[in-house]
Amino acid sequence: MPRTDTMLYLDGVSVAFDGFRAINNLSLVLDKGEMRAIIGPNGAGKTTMMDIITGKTRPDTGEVFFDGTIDLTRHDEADIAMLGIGRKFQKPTVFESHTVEDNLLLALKGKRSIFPTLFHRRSTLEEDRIGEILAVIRLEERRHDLAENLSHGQKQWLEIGMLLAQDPKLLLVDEPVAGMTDAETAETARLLRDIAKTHSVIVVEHDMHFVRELDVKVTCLHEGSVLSEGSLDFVSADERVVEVYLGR
Amino acid sequence: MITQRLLNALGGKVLWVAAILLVIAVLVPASNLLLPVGHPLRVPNYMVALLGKYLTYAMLALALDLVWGYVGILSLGHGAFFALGGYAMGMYLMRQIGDRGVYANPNLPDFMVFLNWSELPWYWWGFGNFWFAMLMVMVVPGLLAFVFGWFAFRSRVTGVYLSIITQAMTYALMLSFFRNDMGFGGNNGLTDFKDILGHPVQASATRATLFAVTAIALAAALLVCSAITRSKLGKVMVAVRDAESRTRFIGYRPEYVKLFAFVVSAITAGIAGALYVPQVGIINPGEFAPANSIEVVVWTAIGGRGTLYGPIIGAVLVNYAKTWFTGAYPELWLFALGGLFVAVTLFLPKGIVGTVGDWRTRWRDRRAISAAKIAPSGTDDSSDPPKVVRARSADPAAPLGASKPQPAE
Amino acid sequence: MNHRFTLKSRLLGAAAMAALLAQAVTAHAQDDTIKVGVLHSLSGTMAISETTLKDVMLMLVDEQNKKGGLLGKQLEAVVVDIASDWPLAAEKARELIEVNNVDAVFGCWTSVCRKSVLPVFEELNSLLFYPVQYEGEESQRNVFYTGASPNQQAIPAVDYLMNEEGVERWVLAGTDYVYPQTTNKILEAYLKDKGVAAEDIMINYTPFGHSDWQTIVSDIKNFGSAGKKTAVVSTINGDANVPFYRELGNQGIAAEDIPVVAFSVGEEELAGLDTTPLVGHLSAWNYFMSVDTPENASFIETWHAFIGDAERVTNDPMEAHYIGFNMWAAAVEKAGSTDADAIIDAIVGVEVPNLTGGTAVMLPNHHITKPVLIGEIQADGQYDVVWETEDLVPGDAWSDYLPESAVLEADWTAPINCGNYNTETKTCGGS
Amino acid sequence: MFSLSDTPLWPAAFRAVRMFVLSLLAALLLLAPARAQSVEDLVRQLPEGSFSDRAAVVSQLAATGDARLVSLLEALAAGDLNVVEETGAVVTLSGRGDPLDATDALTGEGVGEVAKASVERIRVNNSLRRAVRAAIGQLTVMSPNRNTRLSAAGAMFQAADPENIPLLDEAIAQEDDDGVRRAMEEARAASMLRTEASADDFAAAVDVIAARGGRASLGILTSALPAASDEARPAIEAGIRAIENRLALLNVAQNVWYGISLGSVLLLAAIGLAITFGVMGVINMAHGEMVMIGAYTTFVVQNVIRVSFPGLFDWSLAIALPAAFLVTGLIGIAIERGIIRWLYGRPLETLLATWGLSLIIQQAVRSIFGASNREVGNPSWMSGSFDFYGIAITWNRFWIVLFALAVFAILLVVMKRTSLGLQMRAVTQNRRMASSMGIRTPWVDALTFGLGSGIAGLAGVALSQIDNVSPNLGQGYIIDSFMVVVFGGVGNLWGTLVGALTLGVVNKFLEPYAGAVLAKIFVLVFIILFIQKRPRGLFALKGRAVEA
Repeated sequence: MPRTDTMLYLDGVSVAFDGFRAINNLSLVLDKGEMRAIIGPNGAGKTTMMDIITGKTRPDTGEVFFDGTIDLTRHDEADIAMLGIGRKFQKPTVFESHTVEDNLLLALKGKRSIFPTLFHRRSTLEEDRIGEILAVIRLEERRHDLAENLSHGQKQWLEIGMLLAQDPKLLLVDEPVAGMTDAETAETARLLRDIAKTHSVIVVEHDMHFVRELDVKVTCLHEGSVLSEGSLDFVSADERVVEVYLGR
Repeated sequence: MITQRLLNALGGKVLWVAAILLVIAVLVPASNLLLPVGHPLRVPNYMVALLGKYLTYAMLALALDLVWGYVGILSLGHGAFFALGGYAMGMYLMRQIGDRGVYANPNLPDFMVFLNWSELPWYWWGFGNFWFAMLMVMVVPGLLAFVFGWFAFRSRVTGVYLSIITQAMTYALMLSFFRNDMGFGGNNGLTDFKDILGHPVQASATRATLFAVTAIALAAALLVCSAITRSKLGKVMVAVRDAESRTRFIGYRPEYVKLFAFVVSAITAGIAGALYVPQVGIINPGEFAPANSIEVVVWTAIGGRGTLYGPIIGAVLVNYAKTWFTGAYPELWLFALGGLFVAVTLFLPKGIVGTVGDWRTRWRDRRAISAAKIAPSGTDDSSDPPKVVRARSADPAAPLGASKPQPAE
Repeated sequence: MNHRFTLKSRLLGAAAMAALLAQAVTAHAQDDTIKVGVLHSLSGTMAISETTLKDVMLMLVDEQNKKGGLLGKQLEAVVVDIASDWPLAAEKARELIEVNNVDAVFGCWTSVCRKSVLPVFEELNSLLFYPVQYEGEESQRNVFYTGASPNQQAIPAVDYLMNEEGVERWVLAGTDYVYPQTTNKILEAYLKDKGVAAEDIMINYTPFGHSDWQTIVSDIKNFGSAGKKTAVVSTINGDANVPFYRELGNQGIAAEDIPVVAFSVGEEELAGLDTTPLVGHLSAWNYFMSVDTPENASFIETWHAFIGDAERVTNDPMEAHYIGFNMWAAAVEKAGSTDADAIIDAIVGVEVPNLTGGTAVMLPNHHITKPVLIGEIQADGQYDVVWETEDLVPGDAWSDYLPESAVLEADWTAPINCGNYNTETKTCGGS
Repeated sequence: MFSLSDTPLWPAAFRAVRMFVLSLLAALLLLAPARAQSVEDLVRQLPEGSFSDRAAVVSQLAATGDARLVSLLEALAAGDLNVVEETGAVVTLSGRGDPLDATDALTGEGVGEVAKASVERIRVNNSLRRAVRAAIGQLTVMSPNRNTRLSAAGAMFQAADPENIPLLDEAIAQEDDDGVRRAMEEARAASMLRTEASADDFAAAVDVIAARGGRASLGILTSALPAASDEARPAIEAGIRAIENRLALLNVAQNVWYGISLGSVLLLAAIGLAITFGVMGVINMAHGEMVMIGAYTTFVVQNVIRVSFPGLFDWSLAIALPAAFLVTGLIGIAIERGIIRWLYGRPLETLLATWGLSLIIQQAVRSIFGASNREVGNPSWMSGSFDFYGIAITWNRFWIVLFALAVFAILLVVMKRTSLGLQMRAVTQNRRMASSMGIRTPWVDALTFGLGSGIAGLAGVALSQIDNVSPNLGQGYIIDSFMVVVFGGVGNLWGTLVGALTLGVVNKFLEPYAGAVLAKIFVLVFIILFIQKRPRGLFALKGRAVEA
């Protein structure tokens, strides 16, 4: 498959911290419009991979391309966010001393430089968009509450809402259902499937029930490289995967 | 409705504080100049000078609050910007002395004459011109803040490291200005001023005018800072304070946000310094001392950071206490000041304003609960809740950015 | 919403009013004493030197009251702390004069303190007695300089080294501020005048509170090993002296080889160190505690009784306060008033005994006459006077060795009435 | 030094030879009629006249060669000689109170009691002391005691008086100790260079001096240059160049040593902070005050020793060390329990609280001990210097370097090898995990802070030996300490060590070129720039471990 047709293209990526190889010759390709689930035990390199894609960590070697042509290793976090990659962190990070509404406002697609932001006036278009997103993440009632007062699950949703507000081409979602009730988990899966209709998504998750509900192609990472890739059934049948998860 | 909008845009309480400042700007000079000496309501000359000094300190604290309270940059070197603004003003005032110095040298200030300088160094050129000097009052601190911030914020120097290097900056500047070879009067600094814009600095009318200008400048600075913090950029600033890397991942550049706030803050501090110098009559390198900058942090913390008007209250209160103690109980002054810091950090982590705000919120919540018991809620909620929320969001919920759960960084 | 803000504004207003009232009340609480302001740093970096001077002032006021006060009134000392913060000094000076209504102020140590309060004394027409040796180049109508000017300390000391010790090579070491810079400028001009070559003069400046003297002491050692008799003229300030002398002692620079003559080191500074390795190093002052006169003995006795510690030393600035206070008291008696203008007229020419067996006269330039004493440090932390001027030296406000100031003269009596009278153009500059 | 206790040990033969030589010399000198005065007469002239007149008397006394004069001259230099006003007798005094016992300074015989008021001390100044030193050199150059002869030769080298040449020739002829003979030859050469000696003698003297090396030799050669004949000139110039080359090399070594010494002072000041700030994250602005309290503890300990156990003075620092550690450590624990523990996780607030605390401590010390400097003495083993291949190394600096390294090593062992250190690191890395593993975290916090403060107290003991003991002592070091810790990398003891030494050496290499003030400014600017390059200091931990 030619690189130019991909949404995300990682080839031979390695990175080491103080001699520890967190990512080891990792190659991964995501098609446009695809949703991919990534699993792997602790320390498999999932978060580091996200860091590389979002520009937080620079790889020692290897190629990282976004949207076929953009070399991500040449850009920093803010650039990459503006190029259209949104990220949700493992630990929900919303702006706690802002209201739910302001959180979304800050994330809304728009100019990010200083003076336009300083003289920004909220348009009706933005009001509508915030309303829509609030409806999607079911936080209409809490619109004017401070984010710090939300429950854990609501914070996760708010963060997803912020991703939506950014309207990225690619969403990186790190453990979206950690700490959620079963009902919330199911709801989140539904939400992500909805999102995936119009965006490319990478979901990192431990919760196998959730991954099953997503019903997408799965990549299992181990020690910084791809161990196995395919449908969840295929991957979970892979002996190496079983070995890694259950220990030797 | 328009006033209501304006009130919201600028922040209700802030507007009131600004209004009070404007009233003071008129009343104090009027009472000082118009009432006869000995009249019980007359503000004595001494008080005018003192209050003027407090207000410049308040402006410095306000400047610090913009970066510390809203962007989470704890600058331990803000005194440097204040002092640089002061030096720019001092240089103008020195040039105004002209040939009335003790050596009657028309070109050189006295201290250069007796150290055998033969000509005015190039960096003194132009300071005879008021407008140039006023420009420099803003440009010099602003430029230093820009250069310093450009490097520091882009290199992602944060937290304690940033605080310590701001301290190193002001310390290095202090040592430099102490050097006589720098051409700023060394340890003695700049003093013995005569005129400002043709008016003798020691005349009551000049003093009263300077006081009024200071109060108005402080009110203006307060309104500008308020407008900034209430804009979308202000929200980004708070976002940077609480979760810097998160803002980066949604496309903002925290380094520029910080740089903007830092430069605006430095310019405000520089203006405060420029207003300070003609009122106290001297500027010397002691203003760069790291301890002075720490004291500014303390005023801000005591008043309540992240509130804009809190630091103003803090600066005035602490300095009034200093005036009183150093006169009434000179031996106890440091015990009182030190004890105050410890007590405030332990018992009033949000400062005076934050704590009073907490009490009020609690009281209102209680009243709201009891009211809710009586009447079903929701009749005119449509306009009220946002305001309540805004009022709260202006107070940082927790004392410091660092206490927040920080994202992985 | 509105009532909250009015409450706040009321609170603020009330606080401001309370502050104003408090000031007004103190301002009107006049009683029947003559008030003397004491303006010294009791905290911060300068407290180390100035606290003693505050105590001396309290003692002098106390003694005067025992003698029946002045003009039939008791004296009252008003002490404030300027906390080594110079703008605060100006604020406190204003407070003393305007709020406490003091009739004279005794205070300041550093030049910057004096410079910062000067405009206040000028504006409010009050009196300041400044007790510390300083760089000169100043004479102000409202200020009386009871410490030494450079011609009362630096130049005689250099003369002594040149004539008695045969010094040919000079290290001028000082802290980087105005007093050492000016003094060294004057000395450099003076030495060159006396035929010392430029390469035989080394000038070195260090920051305040400098504590690592290894390099500089070894530089001095190197400079001193060029085969010519070398001496160090030290204008190193306060705190930096102890580590400097320790390093000197430890690097084995004996006074016989390279003597150090200091202008800012007195008994009080030596109290902080073991002087055995420093025996023979010199200081130039106008007073030493070891001076054997009845006046001095009684002064020391009174001091020890007042402070309740027989180990406490006395020093030159203390004597300056003693002289200044007595001069002011004599002028008050002479003028029959504490009014500043009356005192300024009356005090010129007033003679009071100093502690070294002579008399101090207030000169028209507001400086006083002083003997110059050169003392060598002894093992007990005291000085042994090895040389003194035969006559009293009148304090010179404007140095004759700086080109711009050589033509200036200060005279606060009619008809000149000017602090910087140009003897060439016959005009009074800067007014 | 010459001392009376040596007297009974003198072999009779030696004494005889010595007397013979001395009287011979005396006889020679007596040929000059102006000097034909008795020793007694000359001694009586000592109290009179100007210092320069009296210096001349001292030279005449030395010329008599009378051995009794040595102790008299030593007493004169020490300022112990007195003159009885009525009789004009020159005496030394002993005893306490009034009257005092007087002893004839020349004969050493008691002359009864004298009232304090009836005697006057004979004043000395530097030029007189210099004359006395030279005179003692002349008088003791034949002493049977090797060290006395050596110091006599040293004194004569410094005096470089041509009149000493015959005496030195004599002494060299009978000297059998190589070291002393060399010193005497050097003294002779130095004297020779001040004469109109023959070209050969002159050249030989230049060689001797050039071989000696060092600053003093350089000075002698330089001052000999203008008067030298054309033939002698090239030799002198070559000698000067040789010495200068060697000195240039030494200069580098000396700067390194000064840098290490300054660095070790910084290390001492900063290392406690590396614990409280670096390991615990408390921005401890009261750290300097802990150092100050350590110094005051030394003062108190020395005072107690001076009053009660004067014999123990040389041990005072050894006693002060544990005392200072305990005092500051306990204060540190009290601070941690009382204030800091409420502020964990709010590092910038600890800054405010501890700064307030530092003001309180400073003012408290000022109230208790007074605002002025307090005297802390150097024990004898901390005074003076020794020569290390031409570099003068002062003992106090030397011991402080060793002490700083020792404190560093001990701290390293405590942190790495003891269970307390293990618990400290565990608590600071993951408080919740540590406490769930049964570590009493509050206790460990208090001990850690106590340890950091205690080490600051130890630093105070050392700093009392080189700096002022005043309430401001701590303030002078606090900023430098923070710079060192931040420069080295927070949380890394090795970083603090390397940081302190680097800053010390950099500072000392800049100082000769830029001056002390600019050197300090450059170092600060350097730190600011360095932090831009490495925002977490020299020895920053890398990777995700830091970010957790």
